[in-house]
Amino acid sequence: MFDTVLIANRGEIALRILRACRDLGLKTVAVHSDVDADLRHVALADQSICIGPASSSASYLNGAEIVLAAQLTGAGAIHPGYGFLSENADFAASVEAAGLTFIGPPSAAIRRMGDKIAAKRAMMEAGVPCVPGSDGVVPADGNAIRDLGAQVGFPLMVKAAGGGGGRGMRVVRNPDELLEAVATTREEAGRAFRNPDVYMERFLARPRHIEIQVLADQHGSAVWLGERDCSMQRRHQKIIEEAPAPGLDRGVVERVGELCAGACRTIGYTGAGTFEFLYEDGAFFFIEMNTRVQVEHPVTELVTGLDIVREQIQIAQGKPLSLRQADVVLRGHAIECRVNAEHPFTFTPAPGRVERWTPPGGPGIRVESHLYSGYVVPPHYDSLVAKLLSHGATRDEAVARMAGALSEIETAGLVTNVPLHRLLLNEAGFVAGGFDIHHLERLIAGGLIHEGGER
Amino acid sequence: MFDTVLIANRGEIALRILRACRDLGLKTVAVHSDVDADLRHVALADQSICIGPASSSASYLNGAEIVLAAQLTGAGAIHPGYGFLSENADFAASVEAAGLTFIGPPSAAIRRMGDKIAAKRAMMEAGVPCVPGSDGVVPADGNAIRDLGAQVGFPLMVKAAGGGGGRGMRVVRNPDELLEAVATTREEAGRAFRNPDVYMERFLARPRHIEIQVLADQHGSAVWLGERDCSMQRRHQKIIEEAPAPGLDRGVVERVGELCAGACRTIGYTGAGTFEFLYEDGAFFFIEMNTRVQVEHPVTELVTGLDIVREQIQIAQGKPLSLRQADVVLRGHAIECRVNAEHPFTFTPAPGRVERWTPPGGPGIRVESHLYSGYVVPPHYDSLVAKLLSHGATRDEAVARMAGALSEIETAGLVTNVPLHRLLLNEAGFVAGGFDIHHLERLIAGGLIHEGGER
Amino acid sequence: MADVDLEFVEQLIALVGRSTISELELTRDGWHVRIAKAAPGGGGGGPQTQGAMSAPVDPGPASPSEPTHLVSAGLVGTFYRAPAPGQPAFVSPGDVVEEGQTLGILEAMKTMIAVQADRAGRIVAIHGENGVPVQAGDPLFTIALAE
Amino acid sequence: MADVDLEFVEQLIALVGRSTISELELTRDGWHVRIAKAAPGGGGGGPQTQGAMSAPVDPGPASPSEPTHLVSAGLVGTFYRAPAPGQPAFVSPGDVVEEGQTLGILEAMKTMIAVQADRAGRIVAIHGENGVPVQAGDPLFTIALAE
Repeated sequence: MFDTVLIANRGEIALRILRACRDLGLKTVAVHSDVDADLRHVALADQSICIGPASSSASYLNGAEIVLAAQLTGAGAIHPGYGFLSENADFAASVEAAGLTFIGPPSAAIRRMGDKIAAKRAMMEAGVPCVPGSDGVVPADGNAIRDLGAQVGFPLMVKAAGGGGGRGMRVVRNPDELLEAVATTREEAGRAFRNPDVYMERFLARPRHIEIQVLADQHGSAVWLGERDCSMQRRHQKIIEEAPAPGLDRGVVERVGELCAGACRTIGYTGAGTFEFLYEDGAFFFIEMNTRVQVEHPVTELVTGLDIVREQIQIAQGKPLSLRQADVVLRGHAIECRVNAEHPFTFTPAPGRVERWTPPGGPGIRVESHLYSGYVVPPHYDSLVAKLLSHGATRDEAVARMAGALSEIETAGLVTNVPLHRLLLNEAGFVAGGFDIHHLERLIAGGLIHEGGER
Repeated sequence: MFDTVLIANRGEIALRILRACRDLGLKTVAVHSDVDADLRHVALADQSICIGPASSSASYLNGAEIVLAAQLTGAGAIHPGYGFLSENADFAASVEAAGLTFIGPPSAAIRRMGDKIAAKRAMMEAGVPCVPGSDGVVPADGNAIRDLGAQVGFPLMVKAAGGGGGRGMRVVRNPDELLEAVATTREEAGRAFRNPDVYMERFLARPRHIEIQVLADQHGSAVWLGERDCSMQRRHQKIIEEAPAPGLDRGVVERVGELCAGACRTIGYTGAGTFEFLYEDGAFFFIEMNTRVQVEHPVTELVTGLDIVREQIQIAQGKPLSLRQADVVLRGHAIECRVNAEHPFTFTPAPGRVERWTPPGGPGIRVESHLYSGYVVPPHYDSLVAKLLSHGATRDEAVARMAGALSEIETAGLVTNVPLHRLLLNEAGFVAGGFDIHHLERLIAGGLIHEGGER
Repeated sequence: MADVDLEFVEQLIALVGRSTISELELTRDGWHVRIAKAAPGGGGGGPQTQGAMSAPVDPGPASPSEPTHLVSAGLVGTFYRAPAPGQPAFVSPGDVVEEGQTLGILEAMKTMIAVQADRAGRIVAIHGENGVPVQAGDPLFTIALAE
Repeated sequence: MADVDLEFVEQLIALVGRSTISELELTRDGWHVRIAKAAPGGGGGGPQTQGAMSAPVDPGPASPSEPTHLVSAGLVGTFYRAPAPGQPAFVSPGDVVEEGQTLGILEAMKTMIAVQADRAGRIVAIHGENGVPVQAGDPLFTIALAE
């Protein structure tokens, strides 16, 4: 069994993984690009190694170099975090081929869930409710496409089999636009994902984004850890997440949760994973599975008291799950605000130096961040610089605590979206809870930002 | 009912009180000495006002000035925090007389519990187990003193009625020393506390310090929130606290807890309070009551999920307790390490500038601190600069998380006792749990610090 | 004066303070700032800070009397002259551009931001190489303004 | 010149004052400002920083040839010459002291720390007033060493 974990990521999630390894008594290796030598987890890791220049493709996406780094440093396992190579089946396979442990599901499961058509078919077989649609690849023939479109109904979405996370999709509002939309999406998908296959799904008008967190071990056990509501989004990017989802029928959530845990067993899934659903009018519709730890995993940790990254590592060590479904007890309510280094109202990226970083603290506040006073946020990577989390006995308490945390956080010198979060925490729709995934964009179109000003 | 709270304290507890007020939608007034204008809570408060020079006696102990500040700023209530005027019955009475709300018990309850002989008598009447002793003031007559000493048994302690918190006490090992010890303690007590009364108590050889947290409202309801083990002490100063206390018979704890809650009702106590006990051979012995919020209150918050400072404020608002005893459910284990600006091994104070403050974060970590990068810790006040708290499902998990937090905390430029905490978190007695109040001093005498070195 | 950002000047001063350079001059949208550091012992001047402010303002083929306008990088990032590898550049020297026309792309934090002409005119110089990192304020294009 | 904001210039001056730079020049819409900092050593000299190092080392009654030793404050705090208010001072000028003898008290963070003679000799000067704040390194006592 491995005693050293190579962290193949950067920023807050790299620090999060380091903390989980440390608590388990495992040693850590930080691999980093040349501009990332001053990252917090690099300073704290037992070993660190530079694997290339700033450009991700030459460093954090360079799988061969990362496997080599693991071999050089004696790391028996690689944790990919999220993004970068975390859902790259070829990388997972190369780690397996090198005789190392990939901390995540088997490469075959990543590959299957990465193909959105195959994933959907697997879910339908497992009885997980899906968005009604083409049930497979859209055919080449124009008439067949038109028939399928009429069957699915308009508006509908044309989606790339290789897409995901909001990329490679197009809304079609009436039959006349269908053929061209299919052709364009195919062409783009071929270029972007090297897979031109597309499928169709009914377009839901005002869905919420609800997802189910699962853990599955190598011994056939799987549990689900409640749901998260991630409906506060802009351009498919989540910005606030919470658990549990307000106003849901707990019986319905439980049935879907059990189906997700069951699906892990039928598809041979192991590790941590998330089943993403659209939710409308009391019904869940599967859209895709994320075969990795997610940015928003801590909200589930706060309400369950579990350490998901630790569980992930222990599953990879071959250990059985430390808990059964009956041990999963939700307590209170948790909220996460993603703090990005970007202009709060124009959304342009804003890398730069944080002269003084004073995170919030106090009861019910958790901070996940690699920032420190004097750290320079480089322009080469994702703009996420901190995750603020609040936990309270009730949603109101969690909201009040988050509003407090946002009022005291200090990121002097760095432009962040904290002012946007401050607006949202006081916005009537957010305070009420249960808004749909278009809520934020409607607010923006309605002048929220203009009113919020730039104080 | 008040809508503005004046915070009559400084440092981490002032920030803690500000956060609780903010979560309740109350406005805050920060009063501060002239060297404390840059304190974190002063920047965050709705109003701030300088009440005098650095010397505590001219600022934070100047009750008249503080009441005046409340009247000037329209604050309807005063929160005294801990230390300073928090257990000063005259101050509480002057707040009451000014028609303001003192966030704490009635001044009469403070006065009664401040007299350790009266407090002990009240506890005995309420059925709370006490250390066997003189059951009242030691008489003037030498023979009577000798008889009393023989009755209590040696070794015994002579303690000042006006003392507390480790001040005004003297161990007497044999009868020959008794008369002189009584005379000396009386003289010192008269000078220090303006009350020469002393009493005797049996001296316990290897007691643990266990305390019970209570909350009592103005409507006759009182609950106890579990216990804390504060046995890691040096010169009566607590340095690590935890909840629950390892290895105790839960039935015994529950009986004592119920007695404490009952005692609140019989003595007319309201607000938050702590009954301090020595614990030896399975038995509890009351030593004193703290009639205020304590430094270590957050460990109880972590295991109960409650906000004690908020409850305190709501009780002062006249609200009934938000919970019954059956709602108090302990979950997991919590530890607090007090980070002091002092040399970790010589214990000399070390005020100064913290060039960079990077608090730890991640799952199960809570930080209570007023530090920020560039803050100058002044030499005039207590050396406590941060409280690190960890929470885990088990004590082992809480210990592992605290050890991790201590390994990553950064206080560049400032000398703190973090290195001592790092040693202690790995020390066999601490890891096992259940050590007595002399444990740390035995470790120091045994060369712990010498071995720990100064790296 | 209102649009000179004091915070920006402060950051620049901090930058100079941290660096080994002795002097920094910056021209941006009609304002100009020069920051000089105390000469300890008076001389030498260490190596330039990497990347920052290194691209000289190339006067290009504008005739001496022609008024010009500088389009600078609005933020730190990677500068691209074409929408994708292998595709033609958005503009080349000599091209006449309209106000609002896209001249290039800045990539920062996985986001593509169009660099647009804020004045109409003729491109007389392109200061940034394709694919190179640029700092906020670095000159990218010089436009000779139409009279 | 009408739009030159005096407050803005004042802020710039403050900015230069706080920074390590020696000079700042700013040009905007036809006006220009240059702010230069006085060279240190070149006269002027502002007020001393408050509190610190203010007690002069009084040579006291030591004879010119006598070797002396300085006892300084080990940390920042409040200096007391007596164990409690109203009590006599630990030592006075002229007193002969032994190594290890308590000369005074420093109070810092609610802790009383004894100031001890680290050499034997005769007190020739006491530099700190009773009850005044002192900085680490401030001189407290001068001891004329026994030959």
